[in-house]
Amino acid sequence: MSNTNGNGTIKGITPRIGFYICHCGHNIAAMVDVEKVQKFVASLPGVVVSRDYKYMCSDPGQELVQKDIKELKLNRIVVASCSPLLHEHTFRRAVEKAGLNPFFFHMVNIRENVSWVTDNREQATAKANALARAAIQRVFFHKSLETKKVPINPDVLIVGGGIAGIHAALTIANAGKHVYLVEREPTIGGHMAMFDKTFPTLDCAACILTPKMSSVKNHPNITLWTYSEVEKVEGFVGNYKVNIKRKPRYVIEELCVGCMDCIDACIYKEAKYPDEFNQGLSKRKPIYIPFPQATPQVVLFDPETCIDFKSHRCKKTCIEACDRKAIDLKQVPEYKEINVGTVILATGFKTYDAEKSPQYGYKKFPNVFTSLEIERIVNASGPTNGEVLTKEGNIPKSVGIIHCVGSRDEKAHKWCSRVCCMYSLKLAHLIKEHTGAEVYNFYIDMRTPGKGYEEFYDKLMNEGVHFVRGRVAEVTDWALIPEEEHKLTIRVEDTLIGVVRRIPVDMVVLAVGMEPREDAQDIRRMFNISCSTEGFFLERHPKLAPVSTFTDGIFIAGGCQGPRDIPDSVAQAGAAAAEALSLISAGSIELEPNTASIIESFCSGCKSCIPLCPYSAISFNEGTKKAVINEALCKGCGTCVAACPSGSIIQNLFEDEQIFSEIDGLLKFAGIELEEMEVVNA
Amino acid sequence: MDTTIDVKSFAPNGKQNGYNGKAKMINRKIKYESELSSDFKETIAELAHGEKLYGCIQCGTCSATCPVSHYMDYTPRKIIQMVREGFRDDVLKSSTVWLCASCYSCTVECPKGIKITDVMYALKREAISAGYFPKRFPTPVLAENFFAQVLNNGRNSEGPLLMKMYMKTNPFNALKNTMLAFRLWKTGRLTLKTEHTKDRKSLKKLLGSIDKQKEALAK
Amino acid sequence: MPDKPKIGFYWCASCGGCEESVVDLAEDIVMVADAVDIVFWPVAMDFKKADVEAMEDGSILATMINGAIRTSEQEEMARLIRRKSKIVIAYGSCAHMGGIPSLANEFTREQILEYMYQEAPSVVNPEKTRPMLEFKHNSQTVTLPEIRNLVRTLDQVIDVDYYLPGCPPTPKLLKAAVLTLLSGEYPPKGTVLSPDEALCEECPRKESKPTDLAFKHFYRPHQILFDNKKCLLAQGVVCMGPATRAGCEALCINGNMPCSGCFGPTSRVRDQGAKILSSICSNIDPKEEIAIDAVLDDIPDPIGTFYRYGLASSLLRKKVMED
Amino acid sequence: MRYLYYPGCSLKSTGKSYEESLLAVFKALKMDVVEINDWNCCGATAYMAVDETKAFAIAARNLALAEEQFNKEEEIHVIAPCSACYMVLLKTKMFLEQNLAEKGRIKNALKESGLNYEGKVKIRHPLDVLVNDIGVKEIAKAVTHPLKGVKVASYYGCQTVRPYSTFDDQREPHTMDDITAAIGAESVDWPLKTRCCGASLTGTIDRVGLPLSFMILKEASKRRADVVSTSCPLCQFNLECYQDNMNKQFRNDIHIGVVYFSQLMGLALGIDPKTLGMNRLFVPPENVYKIMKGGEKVYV
Amino acid sequence: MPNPEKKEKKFEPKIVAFFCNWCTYTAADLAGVSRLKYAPNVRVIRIMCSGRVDPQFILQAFASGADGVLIGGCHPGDCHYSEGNYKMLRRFRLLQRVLKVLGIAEERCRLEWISASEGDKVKTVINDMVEKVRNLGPLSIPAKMSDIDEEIKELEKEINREEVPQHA
Repeated sequence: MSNTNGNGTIKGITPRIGFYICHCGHNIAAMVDVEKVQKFVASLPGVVVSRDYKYMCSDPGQELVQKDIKELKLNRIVVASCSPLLHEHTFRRAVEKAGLNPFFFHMVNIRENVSWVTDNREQATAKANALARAAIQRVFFHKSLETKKVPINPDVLIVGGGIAGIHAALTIANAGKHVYLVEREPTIGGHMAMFDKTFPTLDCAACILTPKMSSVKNHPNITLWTYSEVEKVEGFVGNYKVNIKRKPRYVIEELCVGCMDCIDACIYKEAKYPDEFNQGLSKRKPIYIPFPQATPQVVLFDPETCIDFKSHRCKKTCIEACDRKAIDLKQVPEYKEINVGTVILATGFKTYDAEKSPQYGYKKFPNVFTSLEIERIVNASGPTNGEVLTKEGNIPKSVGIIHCVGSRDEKAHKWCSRVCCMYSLKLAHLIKEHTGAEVYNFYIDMRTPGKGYEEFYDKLMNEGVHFVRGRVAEVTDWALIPEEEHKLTIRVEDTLIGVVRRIPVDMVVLAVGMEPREDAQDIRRMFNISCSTEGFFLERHPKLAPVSTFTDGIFIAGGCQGPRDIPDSVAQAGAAAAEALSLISAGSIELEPNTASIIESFCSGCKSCIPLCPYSAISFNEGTKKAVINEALCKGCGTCVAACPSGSIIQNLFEDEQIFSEIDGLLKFAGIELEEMEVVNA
Repeated sequence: MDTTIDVKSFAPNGKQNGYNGKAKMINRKIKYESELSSDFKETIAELAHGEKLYGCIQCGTCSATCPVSHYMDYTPRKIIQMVREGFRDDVLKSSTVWLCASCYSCTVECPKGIKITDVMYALKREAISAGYFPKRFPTPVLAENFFAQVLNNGRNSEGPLLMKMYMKTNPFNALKNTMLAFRLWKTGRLTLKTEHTKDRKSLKKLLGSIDKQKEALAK
Repeated sequence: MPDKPKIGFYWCASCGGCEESVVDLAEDIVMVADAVDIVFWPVAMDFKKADVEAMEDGSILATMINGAIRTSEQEEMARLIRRKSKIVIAYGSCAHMGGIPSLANEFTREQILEYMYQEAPSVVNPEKTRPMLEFKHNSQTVTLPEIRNLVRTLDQVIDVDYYLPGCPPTPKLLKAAVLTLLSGEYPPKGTVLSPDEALCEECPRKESKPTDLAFKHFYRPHQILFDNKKCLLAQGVVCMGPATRAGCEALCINGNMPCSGCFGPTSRVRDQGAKILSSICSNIDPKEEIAIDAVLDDIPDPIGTFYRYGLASSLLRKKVMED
Repeated sequence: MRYLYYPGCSLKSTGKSYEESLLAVFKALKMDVVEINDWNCCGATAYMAVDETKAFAIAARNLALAEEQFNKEEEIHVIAPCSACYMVLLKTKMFLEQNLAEKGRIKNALKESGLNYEGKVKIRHPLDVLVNDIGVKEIAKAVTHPLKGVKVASYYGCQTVRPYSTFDDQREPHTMDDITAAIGAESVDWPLKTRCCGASLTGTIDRVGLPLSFMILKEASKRRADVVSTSCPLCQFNLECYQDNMNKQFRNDIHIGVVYFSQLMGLALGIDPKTLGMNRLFVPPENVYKIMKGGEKVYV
Repeated sequence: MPNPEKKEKKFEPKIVAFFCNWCTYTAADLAGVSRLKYAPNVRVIRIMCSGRVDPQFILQAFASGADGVLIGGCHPGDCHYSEGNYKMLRRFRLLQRVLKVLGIAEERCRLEWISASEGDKVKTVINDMVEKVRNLGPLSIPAKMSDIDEEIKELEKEINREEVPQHA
């Protein structure tokens, strides 16, 4: 039962194969003997022409193929170059332009799979030979296929209302498309809303962010749902069905005008509970508004702390105080179902939990703060009205800022969080400005790559801030000499001098790094995308598709993709918006024709395949008593094909015979290769 | 060959120049690549079972956490850099290697997971085999005596061990500690008796086999 | 009757059931006997090898060989018949796919002989005597055929033109085959003379098969009482029907037993066992390895279950002896 | 569960009272503990510096002996009370698991001397066994003379909790403090729990070693500790026996009892101080005795 | 057919891998981009989902001369097509039992979950598998089959030789 017959014809068609191997400059040619592969393939049955070329993906490279198709009447094309994930489309388009069905093309990956991962030229060449042979055998069985187009629903869902989500929402809304912006917290604004000033220009964060927040609220094309979470996502590019849960605020959003009379009227005269927005450094009441510029300006109840939710015995003075009757303590979660064509995930990041690095004494010593806490402390609307004070209420005379807390550390996170150097410089400036204290920056490497960033560093050095190059080993209350008594002592090697120093300070600021949110994995599962090793969302290509994901129609922007600062987040949000808009304005997207289909005359109607389809694309035709695949629903995984017990389902591009011949091609050759290797080694 | 210059001729106390140690304050602080040992880092990485030392970011956490780094001529961080760059002789002659108390705090704190204590052990072994350790420096002497004692007896006897060490390095110190020894003896915490395991033969075989295997490996 | 086409029957490693099935043609056998001249049929008539050797090459129109090939004698005869016949038909599962005899490919020849002549509980053989290939007695040499290392399908030894599947093939299929031969309109070489779709197509219980099987248990026929109307897979019984060629008209199922796959796979499938395995396993309910394994424990002999008739023609053909 | 006990050289000489008190406590807690037959020196710190393979071989001999002593089915837990022994045995075990070539070499050598090592042994520190196997609840139940009012500075030293051990936090260990609480005493919060005492240097380069010990004792006194509790014979010897030298060198007057945690446990379990080897101490923990007798503490 | 003696000296296992497009194939690309070096013995066939792996492919690979087969899919719960990897896992569990009975060591057929970010796992899995299969030695089913098939070729020769004198 052989699959290819000796004379190299299949069902009456004589294949005329063209094989092209790419040098990719030195990327492939340095490790794979390109000429040898080219000659080897030339000797295989069915191969009419075999060529090597410096850059196959270049215009002249593509023209080479097109010329051969026309002149040599080629009907099958194999290109051995990089990963098909990178250039398969390029070559298919080239083949199509030459008048051949693009699916008579097959690509061999000899860069990512061979030259870059092998350190022996003979072995790499042998492997490339085997892969090329397999492709030649496989391409015999390729068929002419048509691509399918699906329409794109123009509505966009944006998850996350930080600066990235806000910017993406406004960009798309301004382009005239409808946006659903879903935010988990009661207000949009994200981390940026907590910051005091922004580096390096020292603009007030609120001054530049608040106008954008209110634009979002007022934009006719934006449906803003705060205090809401995505529960379920179904469908595929162009047509996602999303279920959203709107958590109860116990205040009717449409009626509340944010007058805060209810807050004043609360039976708690004093605020009692830690205020999340101020990092727990101040208190709020059970009914509250996160911060004065919160958007929307709607109060909400915290049922955990409100007496009425616990005992039902409150006098409910808040309800009486509301003229507009906006308070509804019986509110229940509301569920929305929306249809969108594309999604932008801008779910943001989380700061490193400094308690995981106990050597710095966070939570152990009251005067050790995280950078986010200091942002609130230096902020005029923060818990101390902008006064920088120690827990004892004194103005600190010396402050140490420790960089890289949780970053560049195998025990915490290996990566550099990119923003800490710059924000530490900013905080150093602000603390010095507010207190006149001696400020020490303890850094491993100062990383200021950005427009105006190095100049900002320069400015700080001139302001007299201390820079000690060394990673702090410990913050301790262990005093060795009198001047260290009642202070926190920082032990560090000043590596530029080569001496261990003990520096007593009144306040320590931990420049905590950025990490993925705890539920990043849940979100990525819901949207069917991947995370990279460290847990941030994985982009389709680090350079060429930085805001796309492996799932069509899902884009990512901001801190959820990796540590980045405000300008980069905004730029990325713009890019994601542009990607979404480009899909919308194309109106439709072409899908790979790798769908499965059932050959009706062969199907026995055993129904084995029907429950296997995750998209319910297979149904049973009661008339013919056979199974039928709805190709519009099929996503092309091939599970049903592998499971069909009578071999009656075929998957385009991955037919059984194609794969069998690929296997044979890989292996039959292996024997020859061993002999060849022996010759080489002898 | 005429074009090569003997770098030693540039030494401040070399005969070619006139300083002759008169200007002791002035120390030569230049290294030529030819003075460095390019395979030193591989040797140490292998001996210390880890190539992670190549990834040192020179943050100085090891030095800052080390309880004795302020006595060292080079801090542990510097030692790592010197190892990486092939400053073989300087490293092996340094006091750092012998001051390391093996408390492992650097190993625990290193953000790059470098097993610095093991690097120090590797350097100790390398220094001993290169004959670089200071003759009257007690630590290597202690180590060698300890080694000999365990080889012969299987166990260590603290009394005789310390006696021997003091005699070899600094007999004066032994006198200083006589009082301490006496009190220990009085409270039953020290004897001059030599401890040993019963089956010393099997121990000899064990160690002999290691020697044999090493010889075979060397061949 | 010089005009009548010549037909032969031969048996190799088989149980004899195939021969029996010829007789099952009942009154039709008369029709066959009228239409053809049976020139060679050791089970029914007295023929010697020399008689066949004496025939002219290609003088027989068609010979139906049943049984797998496991001895040198069977090989020799198969080759001889091949030379003498224009058409060779592999008749029945054993010739077609190795059949039950090919389950011997799970063992080595040595293991089999050792068991047969030494270890089997009914054997008393302290001298460990084994049959000898050659034995001299009274200056005469007596020989025995050699048992081969491997049980083979017929087409692994000689060129086969058509296959008549089944254990045994049904009279209906045999009759159709004979009629085809007589008609002179031959199907393409290599054709299996049975419909090329799975048995479910003609199964009387097809209607009762649910869409979602989600196996939590498997049962062997002796473990439960079957509902005689309901799809057997739906009752947790491994039925090979979905991966087996139709043509038998669901004989076993009509007898309230699951299909065991004697008709072999459809033409699109290379390995029947692998295919039914894939289909059944994909539909197992649990997702955790341990739970999956617990369900699979209900299939104690996967080879005997999925490769009952086809081990010799499966992709691996036999147990691999690693050095 | 049965335990094997590996004393190491120190517990037979300078650390005699560690052995005495530990075995007394084990007995009081009804633990089944047997000493390893014919054990040898663990190889320790200094040995590692001379010949690593031999150091590992000699340590592995003890592990092989342990396996020989207990049958194959049993879990083999070896209690190594000395920090250095504990760390070296643990390191050897881990090293042999990771470095297969070296493992082969050492297995060969063991075979030649008639032993075999499978890798089944678990190395345990007494603190680990007491807190995680016996449990603080059981210990508290057995207490007859709670050390109420005694302030204890738990001093773990370096090699007990790092770098290979996993039974406690490497930076902020707590097992000894858990035991302190279980016997009714109070832990002093101090930052020097795991700071090196300089034991390996005090004997050789006392100029470097002594200050390390001194700083530890100074901070313990400053934080009003009545006694320093240790889990390592070298630490105990170093911190206790050199107190005179320290006072002379640093012109100070420190007198603070440095005892084994097992001695404090023993006192709380009502064991006679002599059985616990308290008579061997140079600096008796006066404040502990005073509080136990219901007297007032005196700070020097 | 290479000389079997020679082959043993430098046995380089031949391993066929089926990598799912979304996770493991992407991870292999990442390994390439990160220039992680690994054994060249594994040849990858790209499929859309591990659920596409038909047990026939695995058997065919062995029958055609593979010494090992590696299947790479998304981690459980992470399948791009939601559950294809579970389907493969179930088949794999039973196929392993079949292979075992048919004398193919467990280490020769391996199913691994490798997500798109785990480039280093591609490297470690491949190196580990190559090492394990190398230790097992060649499986070489085609060679073994042709050795066994020699026995029937012998007879053929014999018949051709004997026929003339016997019946002449």
